[in-house]
Amino acid sequence: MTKHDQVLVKAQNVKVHFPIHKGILRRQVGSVKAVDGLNFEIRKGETLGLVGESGCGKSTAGRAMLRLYELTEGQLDFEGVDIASLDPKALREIRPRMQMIFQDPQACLNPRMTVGSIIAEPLDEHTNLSTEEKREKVKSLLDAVGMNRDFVNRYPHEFSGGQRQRIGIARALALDPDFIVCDEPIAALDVSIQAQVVNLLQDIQERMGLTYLFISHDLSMVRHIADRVAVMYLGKIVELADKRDLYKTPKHPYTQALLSAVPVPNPEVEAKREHIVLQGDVPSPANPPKGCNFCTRCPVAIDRCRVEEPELRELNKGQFVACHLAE
Amino acid sequence: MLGGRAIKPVLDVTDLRTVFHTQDGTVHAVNGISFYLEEGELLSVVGESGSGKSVTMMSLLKLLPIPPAEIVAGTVEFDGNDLLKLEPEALRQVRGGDIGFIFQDPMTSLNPVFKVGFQIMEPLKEHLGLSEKEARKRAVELLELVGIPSASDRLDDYPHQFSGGMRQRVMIAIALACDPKILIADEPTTALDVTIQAQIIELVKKLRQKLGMAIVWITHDLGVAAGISDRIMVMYAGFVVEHAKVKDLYRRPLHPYTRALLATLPTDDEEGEDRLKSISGLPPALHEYPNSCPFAPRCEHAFDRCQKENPLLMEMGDGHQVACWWDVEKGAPR
Amino acid sequence: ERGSDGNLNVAYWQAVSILNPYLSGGTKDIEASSLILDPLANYRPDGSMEPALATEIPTIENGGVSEDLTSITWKLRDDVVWSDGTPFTAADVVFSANYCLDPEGGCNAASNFADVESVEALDDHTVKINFSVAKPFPYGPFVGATAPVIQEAQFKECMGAKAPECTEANFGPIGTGPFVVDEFRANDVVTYKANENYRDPAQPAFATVTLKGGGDSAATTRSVLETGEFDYAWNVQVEPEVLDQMMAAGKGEIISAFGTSVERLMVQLTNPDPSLGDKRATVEGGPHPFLSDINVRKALSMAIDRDILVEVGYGPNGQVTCNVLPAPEIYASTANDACKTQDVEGAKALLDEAGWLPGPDGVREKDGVRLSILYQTSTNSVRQGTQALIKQMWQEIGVETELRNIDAGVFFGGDQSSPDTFQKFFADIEMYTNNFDGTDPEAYMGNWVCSEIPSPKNQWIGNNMPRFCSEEYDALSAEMGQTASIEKRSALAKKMNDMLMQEYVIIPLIHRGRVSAASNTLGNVVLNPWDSELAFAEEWTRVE
Amino acid sequence: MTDQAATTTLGKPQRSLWGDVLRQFLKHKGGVAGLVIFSFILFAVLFGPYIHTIDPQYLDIRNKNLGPTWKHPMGTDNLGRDGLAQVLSGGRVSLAVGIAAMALSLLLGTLIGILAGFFRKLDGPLMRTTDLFLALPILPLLLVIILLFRDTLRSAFGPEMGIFLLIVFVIGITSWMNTARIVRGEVLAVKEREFVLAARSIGTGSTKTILRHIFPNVLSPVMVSATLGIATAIITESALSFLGLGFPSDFPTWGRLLYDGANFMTLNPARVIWPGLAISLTVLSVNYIGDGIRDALDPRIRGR
Amino acid sequence: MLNYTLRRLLFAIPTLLVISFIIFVILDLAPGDPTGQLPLTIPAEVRAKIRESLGVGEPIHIAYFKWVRGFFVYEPLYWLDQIGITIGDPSERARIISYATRGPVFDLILERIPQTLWVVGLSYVFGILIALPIGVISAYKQYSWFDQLGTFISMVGFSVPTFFTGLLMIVIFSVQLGWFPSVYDTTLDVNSWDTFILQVKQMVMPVAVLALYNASQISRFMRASMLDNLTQDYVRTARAKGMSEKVVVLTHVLRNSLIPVVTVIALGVPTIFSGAIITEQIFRVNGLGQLLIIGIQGSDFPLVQTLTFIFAILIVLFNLIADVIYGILDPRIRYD
Ligand SMILES: Nc1ncnc2c1ncn2[C@@H]1O[C@H](COP(=O)(O)OP(=O)(O)OP(=O)(O)O)[C@@H](O)[C@H]1O
Ligand SMILES: Nc1ncnc2c1ncn2[C@@H]1O[C@H](COP(=O)(O)OP(=O)(O)OP(=O)(O)O)[C@@H](O)[C@H]1O
Ligand SMILES: [Mg+2]
Ligand SMILES: [Mg+2]
Repeated sequence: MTKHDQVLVKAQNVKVHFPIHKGILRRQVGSVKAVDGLNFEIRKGETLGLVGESGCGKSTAGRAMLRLYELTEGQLDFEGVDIASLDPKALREIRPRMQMIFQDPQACLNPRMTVGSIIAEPLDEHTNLSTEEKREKVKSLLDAVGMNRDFVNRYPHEFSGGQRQRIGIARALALDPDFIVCDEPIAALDVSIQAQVVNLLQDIQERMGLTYLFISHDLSMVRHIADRVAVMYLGKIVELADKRDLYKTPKHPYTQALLSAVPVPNPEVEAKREHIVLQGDVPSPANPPKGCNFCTRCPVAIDRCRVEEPELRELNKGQFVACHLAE
Repeated sequence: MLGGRAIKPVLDVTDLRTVFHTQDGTVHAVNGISFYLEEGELLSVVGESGSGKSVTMMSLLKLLPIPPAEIVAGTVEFDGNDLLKLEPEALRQVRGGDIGFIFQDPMTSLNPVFKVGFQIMEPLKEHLGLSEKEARKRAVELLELVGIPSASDRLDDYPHQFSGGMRQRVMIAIALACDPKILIADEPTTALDVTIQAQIIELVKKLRQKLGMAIVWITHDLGVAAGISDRIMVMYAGFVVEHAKVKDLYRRPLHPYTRALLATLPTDDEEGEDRLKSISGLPPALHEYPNSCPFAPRCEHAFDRCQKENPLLMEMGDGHQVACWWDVEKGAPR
Repeated sequence: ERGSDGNLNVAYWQAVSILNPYLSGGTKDIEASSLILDPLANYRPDGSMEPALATEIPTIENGGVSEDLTSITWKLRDDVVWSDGTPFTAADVVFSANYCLDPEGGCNAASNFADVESVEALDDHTVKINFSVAKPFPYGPFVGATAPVIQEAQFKECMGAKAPECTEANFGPIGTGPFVVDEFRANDVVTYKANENYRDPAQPAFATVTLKGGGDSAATTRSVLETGEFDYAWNVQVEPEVLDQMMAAGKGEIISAFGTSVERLMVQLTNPDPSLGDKRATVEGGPHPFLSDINVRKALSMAIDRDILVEVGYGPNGQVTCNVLPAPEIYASTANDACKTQDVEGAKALLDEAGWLPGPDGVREKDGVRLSILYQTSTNSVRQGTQALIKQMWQEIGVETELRNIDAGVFFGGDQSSPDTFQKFFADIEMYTNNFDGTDPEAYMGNWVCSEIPSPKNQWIGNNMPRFCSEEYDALSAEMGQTASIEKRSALAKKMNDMLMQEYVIIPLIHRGRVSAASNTLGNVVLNPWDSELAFAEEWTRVE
Repeated sequence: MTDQAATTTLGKPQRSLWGDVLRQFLKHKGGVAGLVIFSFILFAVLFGPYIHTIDPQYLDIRNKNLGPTWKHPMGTDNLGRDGLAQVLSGGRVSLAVGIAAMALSLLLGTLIGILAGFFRKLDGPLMRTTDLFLALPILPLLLVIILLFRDTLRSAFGPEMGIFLLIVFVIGITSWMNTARIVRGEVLAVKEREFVLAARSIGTGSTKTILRHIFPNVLSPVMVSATLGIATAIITESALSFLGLGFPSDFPTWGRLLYDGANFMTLNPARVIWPGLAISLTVLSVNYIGDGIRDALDPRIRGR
Repeated sequence: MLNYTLRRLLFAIPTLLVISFIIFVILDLAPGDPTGQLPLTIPAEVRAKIRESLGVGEPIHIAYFKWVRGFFVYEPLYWLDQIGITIGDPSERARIISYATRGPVFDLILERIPQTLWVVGLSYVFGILIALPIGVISAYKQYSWFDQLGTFISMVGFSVPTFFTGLLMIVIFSVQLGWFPSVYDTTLDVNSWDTFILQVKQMVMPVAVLALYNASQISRFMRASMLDNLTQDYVRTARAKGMSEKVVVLTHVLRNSLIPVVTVIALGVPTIFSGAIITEQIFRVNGLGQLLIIGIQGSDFPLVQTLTFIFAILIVLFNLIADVIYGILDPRIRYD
């Protein structure tokens, strides 16, 4: 693990709350606590997986990492610079170093721009390259993501999902970033294509020494690509560990349930597996339960869980859990 | 077709072909598909997006927009009738009455402006002729059946007040409303979270035991299919390329496509290889009826026969059928 | 017999907004109220006066008008009662005069009462009106529908500033006329019923009247001539061929009569150049660059074929005229009749002679001044037709014309802030119709004295649109004010008319008839150009 | 199959967005029919006067109210003006006014709609402004505008051009509100699409985001407004002439011809039929063109 | 929802005040003069007197203040009076008086409401009733001959001005056939079958002309909205439940499609009161539109100001109503 020693991104108590206004005077009466106090670090060159159910705040967290949302609270160091408090100009300077890949390859590409201009947009914004140089750069980026150079003049709708996702990746790579937030980059793709994209992401990471925050709800894919995995539930990290530890010895009951819910493509195994089926739905982040966020669905919850909020504590080396019961 | 069919199937589809007439020409979405469904069994249909899974199932009940769709050939035998030749009125009785349908996207498949209760009660009143009160009672039962707490209160809620998982349960409740003989579930869990997906799968398993209906389960998740099905049918480009009992298929996949699909999945012991196996290339555009193997361009085993002749399903024993000229087990053409 | 002929349907394309003529000078309002209110005397369709509430017309001969022309004494009928049954007396007449004379009331008929010093009731049925100056024509007050008698009892509380607030009285005056208001919807419709107390027991023949307003002239005409829904349509302004076609339906007739209305061109003698700023179109701004040349003005008049204007726009309801004062007969000059024939060649020769020579584009010019005219009038399809015709006629003699039409409300509105009023006359030529009330032209001819020139100094108030100023003319006008004899007055009027004509500061085009449409089933209808068209509606009958 | 697919796509000549739009448009039967008719009308009013050379303002009193003859295929009016010449030259004005006023109204509507939709802070004020404009009394407003600007424009651009600008301005400024409402709604939706977020993550500024990402994606509803806008502008112009606020009275436009001819409807039907037909055909063809363009611009349809 | 409505109403007040002031300024700037309609024979001095007695030419802030006081204080008090609640001294009240009629503007307006509602309102209702089925069928059978014809007719209906269609109708049905009167009788009192028939007869033509115009617009919206919804997933669900086509289209799709259309319809309601000027003129319906046009032509400043401001209130109000209806019809929308 020597290659992953330097910390690139460090989140300290990051909170993103979306205000809820009500009443005749639209006074703020509460907030959606989409992300409610994240603490973690991402080391240079590693891939941190971020998993959790829909609506638990993964995308919000990812976007907050790039300060696409203003933080309600907390500090976000990128190579020691707190980007949460940067002014717009300085922020713009630093933007090229951190990029994002989106979930829906259809929606994240402007349907009325050619592939060439989509990929060139970051270059337009941040470099003074000549048209010729830009074209060259775009072509080399297309090469890098394994697409035909002749596609520059085509439109997104003329491509398959996987190809579109490659275009999105090429755009993210255009400015040679250090850090990429991948917000469910394969969720919208077909099984047969997912592998292509994941492989591509890994290739690029190796070639360019990138750091990924890989958001996904596909636990098996995260296991494949990530070095460490964070499990989120209702705006909070409930468990953060090296992937081996996490998959082998999940400590948090939620992680356990999550893992057991993943179907295994093997009828024999599947028939014998014990599933922990959680009851009910994720509570609304606008109105989280008292105590532990997971207490409403937790199969092993005790009274303490309903009163006291568990801290994220380091259980074993590198394995952090937020549960009173974990040991 | 399949050897050793003991009981008469509830549903028997032969040589179903469906095309779409579009501005850019005809799309051959379903190209001669035959399958059957026996009482109480669960048939999974897997295949990547666009392989014709949904169109096949919707063709059965003519739920496709006609035009542009056209069912050009085939018979769908159900209850002694050919559904494709049924009068619209009679077909309506089958829809929702004898065959229930669950669709992929619970977010959009419920009508946003009607109360959930109304939407559940609609088929009850239509097919079973229940009165408002009876229908309401039954609707409560159904919601309880699919595990929605305080069901009677929630009847008067609108779909948007439900979470995705709950909406999908409502969809299931609607499909089950009239005690159908067959339930067709078109990717019912794809849009849901794993934990919710587990809930739904659990629910379906339970219902199957309780109600004993035959189920067609469309999915592209081989894991899900492995857990619940009796038989699996793999589709590619509007064809059935492989068909087998579930254990058979996972133990001994015979079609290169099935094998490739299984190989793309990340394995438990990821220590093994660093990269996933992937299927290169794209599924074919279905602009003409193929007279070569549609998988040939992406197939590592393709040889000249594959370019010339489209393989038909071949029986490999014990109901295991495959449509391929290459024998993967022997590593030689058949 | 009273009330035997059922309902009379009358269509006015301008809707009636008030039934008190003193508060609205609008013709439609005055005529609508003339069914209810009577003056002391009316003008008959032939221009003669007929006593209404008076027993006779006072003259110098019968002693009703004083020798020094400063007072007139009316004898009132003693058998008249108001429609509410109370008797009509001299006090009502005195009240009516005071009502209008009240400076805060904003009386529209104030000009009828011009120079009235006092009005006194000599007894219950005699009224004397005293003037501050000699009035050769003392029939302004209480003659004609503009100045009728209103009931003191009803309007007592409505003097001066309070006048507008008496909505009930203004919307339903009690009168001595043949009808009383049944229902009044302002700007829409008035329904009347016969006045039970009308002085002639046999009149009116109609039991009820409906006076509907709105639509346009063609539509109201159609409803009489083609669909027969109405019996009478006021003020027909429709192209002759359309009218002919409507009449072909055989349901009604066009009736017309010639009053004093003349459609004329006013010639701008001062300079309307916008660059002059405040001095624009004033005497101070200097003379007009080319219209100050009488040859140009004359040529413009000569170039016009008035016959065609009549034929295209007016048909039988217009006559070519060469006078701004075409009627009554005794005032009509014949000195200018040459204008009746178009003389293009003569006009061209005149311009050539005066040094206005055709430029490269055919437009005449002299010393860099082009004969390019801005010609404005109010919006009205017949006027726009006339404009187009005249434009082409002028084009033939090498004069270029730009047409402009302005919303009538703005054009005639006299709003200080608008550049488009006919008084400001920020154009070279403007066209409109004017006439005078009654039969006496004194005030009318007084419009063109120097002091009537509109300018910023008098807030653009004044009627001398051409900005014509001649001492001689002013003297004639003053003389007329002192002359009583009809012959002498007529000679003076003709002389003034001829002066204006020969200076070509006013170019008369058409003597316009008043035109209305009457159903074939309506009897005894004669168009009255001198008074309200409905002034004698009590005589109308239904015929089969 | 991949190779096959690749070669077919590569074999095709390079395409551009507009090329695609055109290709798709040409497949839309109604759109093409509309385009043909509209081009015909445009062609006729542009070049017709060179073929049919009678001066539309020439009064031939001796030949008034004629029915169709060889010399006057559409007859003459009550002042003897040639019907065909008037319809042709009226068409120039009506179409110019229609197109220019529509363009102005679209410009305003789109601008305000985009600003209101994109910047939350501006939303309230701009939408209230829209309410204000909806509530303004058009007629008095017109009178004021004409009062204030007519002479200036007349001296700057000459009488006809001046009035033209004025009318275009007036129609434009009083008809943008619907477009603004529609565009705003659309922008609110587009703004939430991920590609806008993507642009933000790149660091694209607001102006560029609007120009590059928002505007092209609200083009379809704008096109629909445009087609309706031409029609309304042509009709509004006729209402203005009718109120005496439009062009000089001897200056034909379709609306004015129709209005002036209305009373002569039974006497000389040609006077209403032709201008009426011209307006209707224009509106109809523009509408179908609009349908075609909308479909062609829609990537969902085009993508299939 | 209630909160939302209240908040919007609260914001509407300053908006409306600003609107009223701007209208006031515009009218003040507008050329024209209430004495413009008087015959030319009335001398200028008399005109000046009349103007003075009307209060024309007062400084704008005073005039505005008087109007605002009249509109917001005296008029409401007067109407309260009429229903028997007297506050303050009734004789003190300066109601808003029209220049032309010298009568209270509100009385004039009130007199016009019946015919406006009867003719213009009914034509709107008919327009909607015609438009909805046409829109539904056109969309359900997209590109069928019915759809093509519907498109064609609605475009023609939209593009031919009402002054033309109105006149054409009069020429055919009043002049040639004599079926219907060309003039609307506002005094007709419907109290028997015969008068009812008369009323219907006189309404036929104006209502038809306006309904055609309204229907052509609304049917386009309806069609577009139906097309959007017909391809939605829930339609398939309804069919899969075995619902008949009638139920699918007329219950499931229609209800959803109506949501945007209803708001469009609500937004169109204010135009009922102001929008039919030309048609009113042609058939002499003399409703609010005609009142406005007369007011403008006669420079009847208080009348125009009051009427336009009432229209402005309606516009703002119906904008709000449209939004609220949207919220009510669409359970997904929750304003708060
Ligand atoms: N702009 C916003 N305003 C208000 N609430 C928001 C906003 N964006 C997200 N939320 C809320 O914050 C919570 C977290 O949303 P987020 O999109 O981060 O979830 P997620 O984990 O990415 O879910 P998914 O897997 O569905 O993408 C959700 O409840 C969501 O409704
Ligand atoms: N309305 C339509 N018009 C034209 N082609 C269609 C239409 N609906 C489906 N198709 C085509 O039919 C083929 C089969 O589609 P189908 O929806 O059955 O795929 P699927 O296997 O269900 O995929 P998914 O997993 O994405 O649901 C696809 O190629 C698709 O493009
Ligand atoms: Mg997300
Ligand atoms: Mg599908």
